Amino acid sequence: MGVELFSDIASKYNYLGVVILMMIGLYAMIAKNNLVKKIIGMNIFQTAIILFYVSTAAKRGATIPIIRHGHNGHGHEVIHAAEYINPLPHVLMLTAIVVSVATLGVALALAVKVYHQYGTLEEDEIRGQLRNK
Amino acid sequence: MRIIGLLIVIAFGSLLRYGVFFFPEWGDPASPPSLHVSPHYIEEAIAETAVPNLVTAVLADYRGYDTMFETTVIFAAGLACFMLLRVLQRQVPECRLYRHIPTGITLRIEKGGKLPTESGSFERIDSNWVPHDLIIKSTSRFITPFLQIFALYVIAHGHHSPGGGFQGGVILGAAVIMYAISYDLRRSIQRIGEQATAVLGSAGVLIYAGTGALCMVLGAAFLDYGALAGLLGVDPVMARSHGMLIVEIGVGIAVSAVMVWIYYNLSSAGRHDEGL
Amino acid sequence: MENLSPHFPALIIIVPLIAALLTSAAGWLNRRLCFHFAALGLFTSLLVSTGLLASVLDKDVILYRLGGWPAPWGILYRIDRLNGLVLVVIFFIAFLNLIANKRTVEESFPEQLGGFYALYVLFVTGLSGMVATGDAFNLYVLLEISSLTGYALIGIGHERAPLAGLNYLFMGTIGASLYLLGIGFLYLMTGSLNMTDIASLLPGFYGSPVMVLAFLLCMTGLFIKMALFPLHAWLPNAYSFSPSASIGVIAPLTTKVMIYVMIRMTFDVFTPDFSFKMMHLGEVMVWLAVAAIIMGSLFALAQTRLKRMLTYVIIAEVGYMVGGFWLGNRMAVTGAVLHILNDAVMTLCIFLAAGAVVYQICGDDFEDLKGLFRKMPISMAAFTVAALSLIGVPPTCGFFSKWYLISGGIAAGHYGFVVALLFSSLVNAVLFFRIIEIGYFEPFSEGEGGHGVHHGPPAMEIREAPAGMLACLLLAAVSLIVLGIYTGDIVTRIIDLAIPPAI
Amino acid sequence: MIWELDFIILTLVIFSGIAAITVKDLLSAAILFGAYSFMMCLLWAIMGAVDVAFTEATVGAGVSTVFFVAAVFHTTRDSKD
Repeated sequence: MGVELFSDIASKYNYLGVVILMMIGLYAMIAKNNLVKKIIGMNIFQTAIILFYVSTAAKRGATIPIIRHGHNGHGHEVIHAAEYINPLPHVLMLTAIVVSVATLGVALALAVKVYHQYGTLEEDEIRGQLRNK
Repeated sequence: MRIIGLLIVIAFGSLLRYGVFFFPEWGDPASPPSLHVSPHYIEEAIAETAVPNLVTAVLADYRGYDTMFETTVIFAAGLACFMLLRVLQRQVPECRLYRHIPTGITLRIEKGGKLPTESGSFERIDSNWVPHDLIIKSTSRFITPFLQIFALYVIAHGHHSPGGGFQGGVILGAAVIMYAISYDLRRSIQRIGEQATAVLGSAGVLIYAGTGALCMVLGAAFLDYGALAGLLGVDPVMARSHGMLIVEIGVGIAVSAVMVWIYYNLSSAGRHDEGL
Repeated sequence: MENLSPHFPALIIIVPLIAALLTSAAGWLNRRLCFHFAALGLFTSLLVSTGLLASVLDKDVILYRLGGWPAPWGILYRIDRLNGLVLVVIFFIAFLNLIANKRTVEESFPEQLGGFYALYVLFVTGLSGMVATGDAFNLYVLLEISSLTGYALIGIGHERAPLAGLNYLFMGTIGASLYLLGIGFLYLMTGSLNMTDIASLLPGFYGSPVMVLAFLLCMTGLFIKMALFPLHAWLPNAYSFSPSASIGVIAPLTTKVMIYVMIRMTFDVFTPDFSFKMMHLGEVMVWLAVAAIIMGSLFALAQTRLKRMLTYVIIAEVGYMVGGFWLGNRMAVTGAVLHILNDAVMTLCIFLAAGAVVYQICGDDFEDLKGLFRKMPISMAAFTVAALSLIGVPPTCGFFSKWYLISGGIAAGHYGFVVALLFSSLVNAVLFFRIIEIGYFEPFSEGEGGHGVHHGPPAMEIREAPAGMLACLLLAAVSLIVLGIYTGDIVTRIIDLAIPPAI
Repeated sequence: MIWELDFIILTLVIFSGIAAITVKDLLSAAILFGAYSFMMCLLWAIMGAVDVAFTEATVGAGVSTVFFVAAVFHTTRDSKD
């Protein structure tokens, strides 16, 4: 059992890293009080998912997804799928990175606006101000 | 909150940890993602699109529709920051500060006052102005052209090497942002105005969507670049490659413009004054 | 028109997208064009989606290959009867609200017209794309478009709006990320992203815990986005502080489209067999929905401001649809689908009426509503129709979907759900009659004037909302009754055929 | 793919992530987040996702950090947690 568990961890440690990063990000989003910290946590959460997708693309014994000898028109050699890493998750994650930076921009804009309104970035202080009104 | 958060996180983490037991081994060439859809891309992309960088081929052609919306997301973020932060009610400030560049003397002009005649040698500054560092200024002046050329290279060479419209666009935008940081925001806005960034942002996405619509007008499906073959005077496979280049340029324009736009609004909290 | 018709599935998304881009550019060049571009884009899409619905009624399913690539490699659009109908509703609501709020937008954002309209149209683009797409990842991208623009549309409001927008952004991002993770799990097991393709590959993995996790992650993500009861915390503040023009489109559409996406995921990706028979989730979900209905109604009772009360009504309505759907019998699912349609139009009507009231009297405390029937008779008449529909009084459409839901609940033997529905109808009756009473029977807040208008100058003269707003409001109110009258046709010709026979 | 290298960098990623959310000064948090993004970019480069790594280097480590610094400049550096 112990050996099995160890080999399981050894062969999937990357996915475990994903889980840990997600927990860090989610914890920051739920438990942190500062809005900028929450935004950082949100980004960590998103990058963890990107890491997960990139991990699904990995293929032992394969190289980066750019075809060799591809520069002069159509390659004449037969291309084997096993030689190249799966490009599809990379494409998806390019999109996800873009989405995450877009979300970051909007979140920071909102945070700046909130700060101008309440003079603080701490959620409990803002809540206190709202209660006093 | 902290304890609730910890509990949720631990529950979530252990659920996922449990799922990981049943994942295929990491990097296994026989896992479903490596066997089902992707082999087609790897084996056929170069014959079907003449683009050796598979990521570019899939990004701009097979799943080009996603990429169009990816660009739209960035554009929407630019718009959102503009709508949220920009302060447009221009009330005339109490006083303005002008700095005479050769001597470093600061003039304080009260409301309604006019600048002295030689206004070319004055620059408008804010009350929290600090002198900019000479080393940073000259370094950024030295680097900027190389950065811009590299950005263009990344956009243009995305078919053969890592890169493409998005990465190149961000670098191009970063060059402007660097200029705005090392000098000041006002000067950067004088060169590339807010209006230019906003219009270029929508123009970039419009190039992408317009290319797709052009294919539709020519009778093929939306974004089916093969239809452009007659227009470009090449065979359908090369037309796909060229079509991708066109949309990558659109992406580059949109992304660089919007990055600068977001920076303008974020770094001055929408007031477009001196910035960082 | 003839040679364009095969491109309709793409056009419904492309036209508003291009319109949004032109609107934004026009905001810098000629501000007067903004509204026209936006309205033209949405109106064209409304026409196209109607045409699409007409053709899908004969053809069953229309597929469109974007980029010309076949299914698992390229992105596919898949229009069937159900999402054809939802698309028409989306564009109808978006167009009506745009016209109705022309004046309020011009007054609130005089210098940022282009930006506002562009965000508005992009929001609608994202929603309609989510409904039309047949690709699980494409859905995520479009989800993010509609969410990002939604955060901005909410955050530009006053008072607590930026804070509420930021909270919405945090919750929404967690929801979308969980959905993305769920899709990632599915991808890891099947290697595909196309919905139909995933569905055909999944039967081999029915026992796998990864699949169960994928299902749970996707659903949790969608539940956050649709504000199902324990995950609803972001909704009331976000909706009650945003400008009327944005809330008029966000409130009717966001939650309903997310419910449609949930239906789409369970039917087309996870297949009804797995979702209903193997997950044993139905019971839990229905009880969650019961909790949502009861809590939403109770919270609504406690409110003293009109818009805020309505947000809690929305939360209760989400419970109707989720509960009806997870009851899993034909009657209840029909009711849930029908309620998506009806509730969208009802919410539009009630928020337009509330928007008109807020626009005219600049406040929505119950105190401010006194004597409103005399001041704004037409708006309040429309408000009453919408209220009757939310309560579920016969000629209006709200009655019919509620009828289906209740019969479904009885057929499933789930009396808790039936009781919750009846309880919520009762609460709605109390809520809305209270407002109608305030508006009707307390005509004068100040003592002067005594008993009638003939004593000196009338204390209250008619101050109706602007004509455009009023016309749209009336149109929405009339369509509530029309929808009610044609319920039979909608059910037999569209919804019955759209629900898979396995249920 | 060299798994030893991958493992070391993954550990560094996790530690910089924890540091970014625990440090009190928001400017330091922004810079640590930049470091986190950069490590992540290295990790992806090792896993063969060159395009993703390139994008993360320009976006995550570059522009995002600038956005964070800009936002912190206009709000406050102090945070209680």
